[in-house]
Formats: sequence, structure tokens, C-alpha cells
Amino acid sequence: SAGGDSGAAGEPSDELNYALPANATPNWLMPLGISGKLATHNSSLIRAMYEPLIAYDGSLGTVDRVADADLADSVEFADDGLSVTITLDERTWSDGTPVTSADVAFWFDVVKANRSEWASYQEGAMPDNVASVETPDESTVVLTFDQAYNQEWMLASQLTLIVPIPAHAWTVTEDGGEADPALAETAEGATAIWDYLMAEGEDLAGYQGNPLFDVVSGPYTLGSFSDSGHVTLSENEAYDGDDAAGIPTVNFLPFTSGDAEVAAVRAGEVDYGYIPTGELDNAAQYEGLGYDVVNWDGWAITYLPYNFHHPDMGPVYSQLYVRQALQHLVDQESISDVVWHGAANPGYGPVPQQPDNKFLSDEQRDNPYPFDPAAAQDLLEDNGWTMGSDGTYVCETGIDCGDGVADGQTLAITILTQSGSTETDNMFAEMKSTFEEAGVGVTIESAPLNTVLGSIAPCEAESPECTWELPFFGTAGSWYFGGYPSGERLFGTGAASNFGSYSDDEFDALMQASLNSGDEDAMQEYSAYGAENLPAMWLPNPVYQVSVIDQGLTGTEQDSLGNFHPQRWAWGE
Amino acid sequence: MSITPEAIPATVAVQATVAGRRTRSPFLRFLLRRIGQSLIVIFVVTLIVFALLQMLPGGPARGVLGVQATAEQIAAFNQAQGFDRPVWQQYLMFLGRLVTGDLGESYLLNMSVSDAIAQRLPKTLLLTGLSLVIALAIAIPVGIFQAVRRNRGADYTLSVLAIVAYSTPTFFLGMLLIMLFSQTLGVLPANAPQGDTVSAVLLEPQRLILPVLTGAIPLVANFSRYMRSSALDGLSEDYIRTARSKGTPFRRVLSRHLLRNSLTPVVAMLGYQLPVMFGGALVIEQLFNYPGMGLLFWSAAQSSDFPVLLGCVIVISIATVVGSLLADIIQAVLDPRTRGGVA
Amino acid sequence: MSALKRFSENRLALVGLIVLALVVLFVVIGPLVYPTEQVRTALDQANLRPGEQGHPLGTDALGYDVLGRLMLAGRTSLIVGIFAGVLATVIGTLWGAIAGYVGGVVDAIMMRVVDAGIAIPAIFLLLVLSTIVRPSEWMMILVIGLVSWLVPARLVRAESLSVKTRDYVVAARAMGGSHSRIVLRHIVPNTVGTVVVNATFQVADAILLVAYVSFLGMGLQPPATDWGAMLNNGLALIYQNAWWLILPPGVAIVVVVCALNFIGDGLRDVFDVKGRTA
Amino acid sequence: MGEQVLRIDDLRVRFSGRGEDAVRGVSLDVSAGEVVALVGESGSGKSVTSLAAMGLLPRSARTTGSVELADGDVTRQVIGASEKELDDVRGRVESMVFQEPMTALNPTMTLGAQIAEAVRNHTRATPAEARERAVELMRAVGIPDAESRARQFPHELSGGQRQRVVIAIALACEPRVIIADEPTTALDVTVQAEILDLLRRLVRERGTGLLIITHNMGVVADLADRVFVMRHGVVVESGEVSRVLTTPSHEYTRTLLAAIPKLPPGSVGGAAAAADPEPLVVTDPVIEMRAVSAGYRVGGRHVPAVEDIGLAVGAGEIVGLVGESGSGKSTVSRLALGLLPTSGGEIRLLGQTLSGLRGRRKRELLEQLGVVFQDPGGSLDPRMTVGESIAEPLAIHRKRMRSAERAARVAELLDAVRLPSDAAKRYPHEFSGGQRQRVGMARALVLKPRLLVADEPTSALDVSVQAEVLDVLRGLHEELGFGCLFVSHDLGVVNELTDRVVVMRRGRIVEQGETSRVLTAPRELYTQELLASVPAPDPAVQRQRRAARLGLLEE
Ligand SMILES: Nc1ncnc2c1ncn2[C@@H]1O[C@H](COP(=O)(O)OP(=O)(O)OP(=O)(O)O)[C@@H](O)[C@H]1O
Ligand SMILES: Nc1ncnc2c1ncn2[C@@H]1O[C@H](COP(=O)(O)OP(=O)(O)OP(=O)(O)O)[C@@H](O)[C@H]1O
Ligand SMILES: [Mg+2]
Ligand SMILES: [Mg+2]
Repeated sequence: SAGGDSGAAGEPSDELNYALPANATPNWLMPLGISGKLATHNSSLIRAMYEPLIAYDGSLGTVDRVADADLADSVEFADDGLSVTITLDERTWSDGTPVTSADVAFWFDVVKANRSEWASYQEGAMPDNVASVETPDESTVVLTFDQAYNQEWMLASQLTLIVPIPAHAWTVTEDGGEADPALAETAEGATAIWDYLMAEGEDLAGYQGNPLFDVVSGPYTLGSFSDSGHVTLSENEAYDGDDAAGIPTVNFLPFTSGDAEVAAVRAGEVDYGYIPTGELDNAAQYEGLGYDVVNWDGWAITYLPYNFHHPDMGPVYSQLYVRQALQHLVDQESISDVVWHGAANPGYGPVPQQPDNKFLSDEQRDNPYPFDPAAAQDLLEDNGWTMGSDGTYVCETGIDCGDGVADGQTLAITILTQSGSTETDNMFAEMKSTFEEAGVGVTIESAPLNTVLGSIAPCEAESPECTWELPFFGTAGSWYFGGYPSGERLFGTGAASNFGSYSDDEFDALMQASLNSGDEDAMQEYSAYGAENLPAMWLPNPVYQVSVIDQGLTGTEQDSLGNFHPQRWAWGE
Repeated sequence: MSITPEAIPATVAVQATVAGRRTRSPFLRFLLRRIGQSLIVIFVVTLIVFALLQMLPGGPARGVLGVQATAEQIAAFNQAQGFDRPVWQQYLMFLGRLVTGDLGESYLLNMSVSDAIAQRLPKTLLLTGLSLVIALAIAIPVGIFQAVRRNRGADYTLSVLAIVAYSTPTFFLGMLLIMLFSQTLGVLPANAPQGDTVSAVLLEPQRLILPVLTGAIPLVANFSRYMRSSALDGLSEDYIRTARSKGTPFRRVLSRHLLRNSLTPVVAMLGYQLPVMFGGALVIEQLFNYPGMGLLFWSAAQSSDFPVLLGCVIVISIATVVGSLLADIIQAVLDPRTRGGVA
Repeated sequence: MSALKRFSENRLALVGLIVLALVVLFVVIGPLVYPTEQVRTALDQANLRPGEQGHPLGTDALGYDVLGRLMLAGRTSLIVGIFAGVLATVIGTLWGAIAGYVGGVVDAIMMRVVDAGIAIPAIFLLLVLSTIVRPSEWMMILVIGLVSWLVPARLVRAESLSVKTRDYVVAARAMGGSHSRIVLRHIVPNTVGTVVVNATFQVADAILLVAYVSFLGMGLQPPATDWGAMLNNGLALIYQNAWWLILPPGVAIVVVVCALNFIGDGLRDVFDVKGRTA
Repeated sequence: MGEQVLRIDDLRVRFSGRGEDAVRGVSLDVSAGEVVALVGESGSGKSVTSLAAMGLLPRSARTTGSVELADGDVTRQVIGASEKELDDVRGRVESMVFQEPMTALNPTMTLGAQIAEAVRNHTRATPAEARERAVELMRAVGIPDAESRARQFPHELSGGQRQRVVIAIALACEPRVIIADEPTTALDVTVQAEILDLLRRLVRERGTGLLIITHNMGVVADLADRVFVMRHGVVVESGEVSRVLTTPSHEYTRTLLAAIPKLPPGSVGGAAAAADPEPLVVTDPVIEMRAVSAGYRVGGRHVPAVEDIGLAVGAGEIVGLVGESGSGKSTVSRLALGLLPTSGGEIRLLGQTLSGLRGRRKRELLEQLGVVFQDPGGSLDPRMTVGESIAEPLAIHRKRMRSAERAARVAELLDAVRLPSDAAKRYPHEFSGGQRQRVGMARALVLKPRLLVADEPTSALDVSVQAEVLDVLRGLHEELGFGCLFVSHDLGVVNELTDRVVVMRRGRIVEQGETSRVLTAPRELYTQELLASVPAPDPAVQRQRRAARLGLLEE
């Protein structure tokens, strides 16, 4: 191993080698992000260096607030739901300066002035929904909202975005400039600071030794950074929080491919790595090498959006019974067990099912449409479809089958899948086989993930690009949620990521309710409605990764939000 | 006049006048023409590559920004990249930047394309360069040996070996080598050196063995076949007979007369071997965790990082074109006759 | 007759021919002798080892019989390889013959296009083309054909340049023979040696390319498969020593490509063509 | 005569896979200071004999008999000797000069280095000494500017000069015997004469034995003391040159000598006979060139090849076109065929201007034209049967002719060129050179053209075969009466065949007129020199001719 003695079989040491996902090299460590830069490995590294105001993740087994890992002490929503008062922990930056409410205000100043460039910006959400930021004293921040919001959502998805940044050090606009906290208070000043920080963020070659990174609030500081992707975090000696580093030096190793990573794992060069799901059948070998093999579940759902605006198939997909029939044909249990070797969990609705959580409805838990080809065929035949001579269902008279269905329409679907994963390929091969056996024609096309994503913009039937039907982009889970698994961005009418243009007023209302204050059951109702009305075809949700962890390593509870928390890791019992 | 050996035969005189009317240095002319051709080729390459990228379905924005990107972010991205302009304008902008040496910014890497390439290229060059040198060092003597032993046991055996090696897909070969040397025998590491600089990479020579071997084996197979056939041609040349008839020992005939003359076709082929070697490098870099150009290209392709994709293809094709230019020049150096021009 | 004799004098070529014939038999007659289910998956029978439940080479992750799959995959690999190789040869031959015969500016332009094509890594073309057209057998033939016609084009051009200066072509021109007659009756037939020899290598290379394409994840839609895809799937299980998933397709590729190369070498003796040149 | 330096006894060579020995019991010997010639038709085993003497036969050859070399007091046996022993002998005791000066030298090595290598192979000379010796040798073989030439590469020298370098290499270690395999065949007559002079001088000066292989009886007469005549792998006759060439005893030698085209006797030293240039009157010309110039594009620029050409061929007339290599003969014939655009002047074919014609009109004109090329192998499409080749003009110009008619016409022509009628179905590679050339003639004449252009139709053939082909041509000419432009570098052939002759040099016509007149009383010095350079197959005549040539050169 890079440390020389911390190999899987070797005894504990001061170092640890963590394998980054294949082809994912850290390339952004600014706690302020611009779009396209906030891959999970980047944000995990950032969190190790800059504690957020509110930490909300799955690192303790359930997805919840982790008060030890954030800078807030207490968070109190006003009774009217129109404001929140946050008191800060008594903490210092690594240079000894206290962390104060001014650092929170500084964050707001900079983000508000540059909101359109900020990666997490969505109109109407943070920071638009915060009407005012007040700092009555050094350790108190009062945020006033423009309206009342669901507190859980506010806490899990909005306040978590706030990362206090050191106003006493970062209010600069050039290298070696004198910090001037007052500068951020004007919009121009805030923009100049933003521009400077972004320019520094883009200068990967300059990361190592950049004085900006000398002032951190988290358990780690940047040890070394090479723009080829090898990053080392070193313990923050001045850390005074509750989440101190367990191992002084953590190496993050980049890999060019999964195969290369496995070779390194088997050579004992990695302490915390991953293996392809196929290797789960081979787990004993890795245990023999001194590793624990653990599934890392993701706080995500995996689905195939139906393109409801497809010129031919759109009207077909719009029929609930068709979606029900198709859902009956997906053998999620077998696929999860055999094709994914257990490294995927069946998912029956719009809320993540692993780990079990309070947002999940019983309807979704119980799978309203279990694998049942006969039931599927009944549904179709009851609605005017007849088995054609080629073994595929045909709708001779369109109107029998539903509004807008063309006469003589065959039930043949086209799935556009992301390429590059044996399991995904096999999953669709299996689905094709069962679908076709039941009389539903399936064509499978594959392309690189980004090509799939590039070709599935929400569209109107008449536009020429509207020829895709069922795109799959979920080899690593289709949609990862923040803390609060609401679905307005996926299924809300007109939402940017509502690729298939699903539109259902009742569903929209449920989603809105889940954001607004008052209705604490809204999420469960949303879950039940989604499970029953099938805005998309639900598929097994693959794990984030299959981890192999040195048996001597502790504190490796895996965060289903996909973050890693190096400070919790430690050698020994 | 006496018996005049000095009397220049008419043929020479004609040739002399012919030569006199041409430019002073035919080699310079040849070189200029080849450089001109190379520029045209590079231009054609940019045209083809750009056109192909335009034909890709969907824009890169959603893929680059991710599933969760908002409509505003996508619009901003498209505007920043000029995708809202007509294609020809985009092409002209691209060409304009290219001539100033600016390859643009990667969508994803948070680096300029030239930085990304500058970071990766030396590593790939090192890998392929080493493979190439080793391959040549083996293939040239083997090819000559086979030609001398034509149609005998050793020749057959080596030919069969070469064809088998040539017929084995690189990824299969690499995997077999890893299985054998790294997993089963445990004598060689399966990961290439992880150093960032060429010198750091060179500090771990044992880690270079497998990747270089994987790269070199198919090349040896290919080159030795070429070398064999060109050495066979060479062996039947009259000058070999002349050399032997003056009592030059056979070994010396091979090293002094045959070698240089039969290298020419091999050198000519080398120039065109570059893109092929690049394809091999891609697989090797993936297998052995060696982040070079091949991988940069591959991940750019997977993630629709068009500027990187374009940059890589253009750098590779420039390298190829320069490579074949170099090959021509080496050929001219090797063979004083080859200065008229090669089509 | 003497051509056949010269071919069979090359032992390896003969061996190559026999091996190829056996492989063709295997993929064509094999499924008749040893019929297996290769359309419907059977997850309950997935991942069996050789010999279990009557599967001589076991089953793969979807429960397909590996031996049967090898036949099916071989059919695809051979069909795609052969047709793509032939397509490349046809395009290349026409392109090269025309460029060489016409000469001048036309030649210069046509050859610059070829140079550019050679300078662009085939892998890029494959990637882009396979994204533009969705993979099916015919599309794969087209795509591989389109990226590999460049070498034959160069070869045939060189050949046609030399053929067109031969006295019989000059004589035909002096007799008043038309361009098309000269190209079709003299130039093309006299490059046929180069073309045929190169075609075998082209087919061999195309089979390898099919494998690469599948390895890079641009393969065919299931349940169709080819050796490259099988090998790629098998390689994922390399640490489980699943040799029955790796060796059969791997060896099949190597054997067929070797056989074709041997045959090419034999044909070269027959046609007396110089070495394979890029 | 000195001691025997090379002695070949009962040499037999068989190539594996061949049913018959290529050489069947050849015995011959060469003494110091003596020139021995080995003659015979192509394929008779001359080269195989010489390679056997050098121990240079390929592995596929099985050799028996004995080849002995005198190495000082020791006798060395070549056959069965180890490679090491052979390396020692080659270059030091015996060395060799090959036919093709263009390919006998390593193109990538300087001339000096190639000669120096020969020196260093057998002496302890330092590189510098060897280099010096190389320059000396180059001077000795008559290469001007030896110092700087030594640093040049073979392609920078003319053929004759290259052959001198090859000879220098052979001389490098003062061997006892030199074997020269057709050392002058690839050279122009004038250059050939120079090389022969050189060889003669070297043998006289150094007392080396020389075994010269040739098929040119003139060369034999010029140089050799004794001659061996080979046929089908055996020596059929041998003896003093003066005897064998004047009173041959073997039938084969006699036919060989009879086949040699003769120059008219008075052709030497006729410079005095110069008179006014005769006016060029040609009635009813089938082709007429006036002040034509033309050239080639080389590397994108125009390089003139011929200038100010004025000639004409009358109907039924055979006009010879002679001149040394590169003088532009082929260029003129290409012009006559319309294969090359003119850059000036006018060409009229059958009364029409060629340059203006296109398409069908041009084709109609070309129909009246036949062409025969030099290389009998290259002028027939190897992938067409002989019948198809002969019928090709019919396929082009008589598209509507029925195939039976075509076949009949082909058969007719095969008969006319004295080939069996079943030849039509066979391929060119199944025929000998002479036969192929006759097929070429049949093709040229299938449309009964009014003009035949023949570019060196016989120069690749053996004398006996050449005689046959010329005979056929003469017969056909009598029968069909076409006008003929006959390109040749062999003045003897031109003398026997043509009515008029045109002499070219460096792209220009230097003289033209009645053949009998030009060859007996040439006006131009160049023509005289050309004539004097042609060796005559009679030793006595050749001695006169050599003297005449020396005289000319001294003028
Ligand atoms: N390497 C070889 N392998 C097989 N046969 C050969 C080889 N070299 C020569 N021969 C055969 O040996 C015979 C004699 O050939 P050789 O070259 O000695 O003829 P030659 O008298 O020199 O003819 P030329 O005047 O054409 O040079 C021919 O029939 C030829 O085909
Ligand atoms: N295709 C060509 N391209 C360029 N130059 C040529 C070409 N053909 C001939 N030449 C040049 O034109 C000149 C005349 O050549 P030509 O072939 O007419 O000579 P020739 O008298 O027929 O010689 P030979 O007796 O060797 O056949 C020479 O200097 C030659 O180098
Ligand atoms: Mg000979
Ligand atoms: Mg000529």
C-alpha cells in the first residue's frame, strides 16, 4: 500500500488507502460549487474539510441529522414556520479564529449575489426562499422565509446546503489580498469574491499550497493534491468539534477502471475499495484476503421514465393499465438476486426503500404489482389487446385500448439503456425475455450514459427528437436524493428532470404538500400514489457500490447518500 | 581527347540537365510538399471529426450537468459553449481557436483541454514509446532471422507465434498476463506506476513490465512479419550477392547491407501505426490503471466531453501525420534514393 | 490447378482452411446437432458450472447454455467479420483503383481523405458511429466496414498506379480503349491478388474489431451476442476462475483470426503479392 | 598463357523440385592473363555455372563435380567448402562482376565504403587506408573525380560508372580470376565499348584470369581468347575464339552465329563520305512529325524529353529509330501513338492532326494503328488469355463482331505469327519470350493497321529468337504493307530490317536518311561513333573496328 504497512492483511497504521470510483478524479474542493462540479467524491472531500451548517445524511444507519458533524448547535423553527433560529457550536477555524454567525452571513452574501452560477440553485428554493438573514450575536443566525415550508424538507434539503466559510480569510479578490469582511456585503464585492474563489477552484494545479485551504472547519485539511486525482487528507490538528479524525492521513486513490481497482484490491494496495457486483458470488475470496464485503445501499430510486409524449407509444403509456401490465412483468426479486447478485434492492415506488424510513408508505412497501405475467396479459386482453401472429400484442381498434391509441398499434417498446455494465445489460436481456414471452416486443439500444441523458430532454410529440421511449440511466441508481426524498423535480408537471413529461394534478398536489408546512403525512401519501399510479416503471435500485473494507477498519457505516466520512474511520477494534 | 572515361554518357548528361532545372534541393521541395499535405490532412481531420460530433444525438449539456440539472443551467451551458449558434459558426470558432493552439476547456475535468492532454500525453508516450522500442528491438532481428531461415522449422514456429500474438485481442492478452504473472505467480504487480510525472513513473520499472509487454507483444508480431518479408526481398537483391562475392561474412552482410535496406518499408509502416497503437494504449491504460491519453479519450467519449474528445483526436491525428512525416524523413535518411516524393 | 497446388504447398494455409471450415461447421451445423434455448433467459439455471444439469460448458449469468451460445456468437462474429471485411475491401478497392487510375488532383484529394481517415483513431470513429446508429448486425457491418476500408484503398491505389504504367495498359490506351474498359478489364483484374489477399486479413481484422466493439460496450442487443461480448462478460468473472466463460470465446477468436491469417499467407503465395502493408 | 587459375570439372547442378539438372557436366578452365568467354542462349546454365564457381548458389541447389582455384601454391576446392573457407576465397582469389549495375550495388552505402569493405575483408588495412585504396581503385577503373565520387551513392552515377565501381570492387584484392556475368548487357553500345576496353586493359596489366559470360558474339570477338558454347546445360563446343567464330564445328554454334544481324561492311570510318543532307521526301506519309517537342511532368514540373523532332514514315515503309538509352526514342514512339501530349510542333497521323481529336474520331484514327512493346512479359495482360489479348482491338473497335468471327480472325493471326491455334486459350505465362512477342505482334496487326509502332520489340530476346521474330515481322510486312516506326538500339537489326533510319541523341535527331547510306557513310560524328562501338562477331573485323573507334575518339 502507499503507506507501506496498512494493507488489508497488514497491521493498523497512521494511514489508509481509499479507492475512488473508476474514472472519478477529485477536481473541485471549494465548498461553493458551480454546476457540473459536485460529484459525490468531491462533496465528501469538501465535507471533510468544511463542516456544513446542518449535516443530514445516512452515516448513522438512518437518514437523519448528524449533529456531531455540523456547526449548528440547536435549530429551532418558529411556530408559524416562517423562520428558523440556529445557534452555532463554539468552534474555531483551523487558524484559531472562532466560527461565527458572520461566516454564515458571508455564505449567504456570496451565494445570493451569484445564485445563477451556484450549482445547487433552483428558482424559488435556497437562497430565494430566505427573505432575510440576521445575526443577532456571534453565535446566532435567524433566517426568515418568504413563506411557511415543510420543516423536514427545509432541514434536510435546504439548510444542509449552507456551508459556513471563513469571512475573516476568504473575503479577498486576489492572491495575497487583505481580507475585508465588509466587501461581501455589497453585491459587486460579493461577485468579485465569488469570481476569485471560482478561479482558484478551477486552478487544480494550484490547490496544493493554496492558502485558502489553510483555513478549514472540518476534521481534515488538504494534505496533498495532484491534478491527476491522487488526493491526501491530513488531520486538522486544531479541530475542536465532535467529529475528529480517526486516522491521521487518508489517501484517495484514483483508478482508470474497475478492473484496475480490483487488481489493486487483490494486491492488498487498498484498504477501503470496491468490487464489481459479479464478485459477490466470490465474496469468500475477498474475506480470505482480509476484507469485509458489504453492500453500500444508495438513498435513491431507479426507474424507467415513460415518454408520455412519444408520437406512437405516448398514448399507450398514458394508459394506467398498460403501465400496470408492464410493471407486472418486471421480476424485481429475481433480477436483484441473480442478475445483480444481491447488490440491488427491489423498489416499488418513488421513495427510496433502503434503508427503511418514515417516508415510505405501506402500499409501496408491499408492491402493488408483483411479478405476474398472467395478470399482465389479463389486463391487456381486458382492454382490447389481442395476441398477434408474431406473438406480440396488437390493438386492432385503437379506441378500445384507450384515448389516442392508433388502430393496429403493436405493443412493442424500445428501451434506451446506458452501456458499460454487464448487470444492466443482463437485466434488460432478462426483461426482454420475459416481456416477449408475455407478448410485449422489446428493442434494446445502448449508448454511453451521457449520450442517453443527452437524448432524452422532455419533448412534445411533434418534435423530431421525441423518438425515445424508455431511457435507463440507473446503473448506479437513477436518482439520488438529498436528505428529503421529495419528487417535485422528477415528476412535477414541467419539471426539468421530468423527462417523460408525466403530469398528474393529484400527484402534483401531493408533491407540493410535501414541501409546504402542515401536512406531515404528505410524503407517505406521495409514496403510495406513486407506487400505484406508476409515473415510471420501477426497477431494482442497485447499491451505490459493493465495498470491500479491511477487516481491521472501524467506523465504516456507509452513508446511503453516497458520501464517505473519512474522519469516522479508525484502525483497531 | 584520349580514351575518355571522363566523357559523360549521354544518359547522365540528360539526367543532369533535368536535375538542374529543378529546385536546388529536391529534398527541401519534397519536405515542403509533405508538410503542405500534412496540413491539408489535419484540416480534413478537423472537418470529419467536427461533423461526426455534430451528428451525435442530443447535446452534451444534460449528460455533463447530470440528471438533476435545471433547465436554466442547461441553457446557460449551451450558450456558453456556443451550441445555440449555427454549426458552421461553431466550426469556424473552433478552427479559429485551434490555430492559436487553444483546444478549449473540458466540460468535466475542471481543466483546459491542453492541460489535460499535457498531463496525460507524456505518460502515454512513455508507455507506447517503450513498447515500440522493445518491439522493434525484438522484431527486427527476429524478422531477419526468419528470412534467413525461410521455410524452415524455426521460421514456421516464429511465424505461427507471431500470428497467434497478432490474433489475440489486446484486452484478452492483458488479462491473461495479469492472471499469470500477477495473480497466479505473483511475481509482477498488476498496476502500472502511479506517479504523476514521467520520472516518477520510471522509478517503478517493475510495474511497467506488464503494461509494456501487453503493448509490445502485438507490435512484435506485426513488425516481425513486415521485417521478415522485407528482409526476404532484400536477401534476393543483387547487392547482397555482390557483398558476398567480395568475401563479406554472412553475418556482416546482414548487419551492414541487409538491415538498413529492409528497414525502409518497416519505417514507412511505423508512421501509420500510431493510431493503432493508440487504440492499444486505451485498453492497456484501462487494464493497468495508467491514466494516459487513451483513457482521457475514452472517458471523454463516455461522458460526452466534446472539447476533450476533439482535442484528443486532433492531437493524435497530428501525431500520426507528424509520425508519417518523420517516417518519410527517416526513410530518406536511410535510403538516399527516396527523395523524389512519396504519394 | 497450379494455384491450388501452390496454396496447398503452404501447410499452414491448408491447416487454416481446415480449421476455418470446422468452425463454420460448428456454428452452422452445431445448433442442429446440439440445439439449445438461446432466446429465453432462465435465471433459475444461471451460473452453472460445466457439466451441471447437462450443460457441457455450463451456463452464463442469464442461464444460457454456454456451448450453444458459443455457436450463436460465432455465427454473428463470422457474419459480421466477413461482410464487414468484404465491404471494406469493396469500398477500398474502388476508391483506390479510381484514385490511382485518374491520378492528379483527384488522386491527391482522395488520398488526403484516406490519410485523414487513417490519422483518426478507429476507436473514435467506432464510438461515434455506434452512437449515431444503434447496433444491429447490419449496422455493425456497416460501421466496421466504414472504418476499415482505408488500408485496402491505399494498397489498391499503389497497385493501380503501377498497373496503369504496364505496357498492356499503355497498349490498350493506344488501341483506343475507353477508361472504363481499362479499369474494369485490366486494372481491377490485375489488382485482384492484392485485393483477395488483403480481404482475408481484412476479415480477420474485422472479427477482432467486432470483439473490440463489444469489449467497449457497443455490442449487439440481446439475446444476440458475439464472441467479443461473451469474452467481455467472461472476463468480469476472471477471478472466479470461470475458465468456461473466458477460454472458449477467447480461443475461438484467436483460432479464427489465426486461420484467416494463415489462409491469407497461403493466398499470397498463390497470387505472389508483397507483404501486408498498411 | 599463365598457370590455370580456375578449373571446373564435370560440374552438375540440380535445383530441388526440378526434374532435370540445370547444369549437366560442364568442364572449363581459365588461365592467368587469359579471357575465356562462355556463351549460349538464355537458360543454358551460364549463370548457374558462374554462381557455382563462386559457391553462391542458393541452398536449393545440389552441386557435384569440382571447382578448383589456384591460391598461390595451394589449390582450393569450392564445392563442399565451408562458408568460412568460401568467405576467405571470395574477393581474394576469385571475384565476380554482375550483369545489372543498377542493382548490384547497395543503394544505401557510399561507393567508397562498398569498395573499402572489399579491401578490409581480406587485408589488415585500417579504415583510412581502405578508403584511400578505394579511391585509388576508382581512379584505376576510370571514374573521374574519384575522391568526391567515393562519397556518393550508387543512384548518383550512370550505369556505366556503376559498372566500373562493381569492377573496382571485384579488383579490390587483386584476385586471380574474375568472373563477369554479362557485364555489359545492360549498357549502351558506346558505354559497353568503354567497359570492354577497361576489362581488356585490366586483364593485360594485372595478369588476372577473366571468365566472361555473354550472349553477344561481338563481345566475344572483341575480348576473348577462348570460348565455350553452352546449350541446355552442357558445353557443346569450345576452342580458340578465332576458330570457333569463323569455322564453328557444332551445328548450334553455327545457327547462333547465323542469327546475328550484320552491319554493312563499309560502316567504319566513313566520315569522309559526308555529303549534303538529303532532302526529306516521303510520299503519302502515315505519320509525319514537324518540329515536335514534348516532355514529362516530374515532381509537378515539365521536363523536356525531346525537341524539334521532324520525321515521317511513308506508307509501307519501315523507318528505324536508333540512339542510345535515354535519347528519346520511346518518347517519340509514344508521341506517334498519341499517348503523350506535345508541347510544340505538329503530328499528323494518316493525314489528320492528332492533337485536336477526341472521342470517336480519335478512336477511329487509333484503329489504324498497331503497337508492339519491348517487354514481351509486360505487354500482355497476365489475366487474359492470349486469344482475348489478340481480340482486344476487335472488342474495342468491332463491337458488333460475332464471337465466332472473332475466333476465326484470332486463329488466322496466330497462324500468321506461326503459333499453334490452341494457343488462344492459354495464358501468356505459358509462353516463351519470343512467342509472347509474336502474340503481341498478332494483337497489333489484328485490325490490319496502316501504321505499326514497334518499340524495341526484340531487344529482350536471344539472338536466335530475335531472328525468328524479325522474320515473322518481315513476312507480315510484305503481306500487309503497313508503314512501320521501328525503335531499336541494335544497329544490326536496323540494318537488316529498315528502309530508312533516324538517329537520335539527347532528345534531338542528329541524322536521318536511307539506311544503307547512313550505316555505310554516316555524316555525323556521333553516328560514326555509334557504329564503331558495335562489336562485330568476327575477331578480325572487330579488331579493325576497335581501331577505328579509337581513332574517332582521338579526333
Ligand atoms: N534459383 C534457381 N532455382 C531453380 N532453378 C533455377 C535457379 N536458377 C536458375 N535456374 C534454372 O537453371 C537453368 C539455367 O539458368 P541460368 O540462369 O544459368 O541461365 P543463363 O544461361 O544464365 O541464362 P541467361 O542468359 O538468361 O542469363 C534455367 O533453366 C533456370 O530456370
Ligand atoms: N514517364 C517518364 N517520366 C519522366 N521522364 C521520363 C519518362 N519517360 C522517359 N523520361 C525521360 O525522357 C527521356 C527520354 O526517354 P525515352 O524513354 O524516350 O528514351 P529511350 O531512347 O527510349 O531510352 P531506352 O533506350 O532506354 O528505352 C529520358 O531522359 C527519360 O529519363
Ligand atoms: Mg544468366
Ligand atoms: Mg525506350
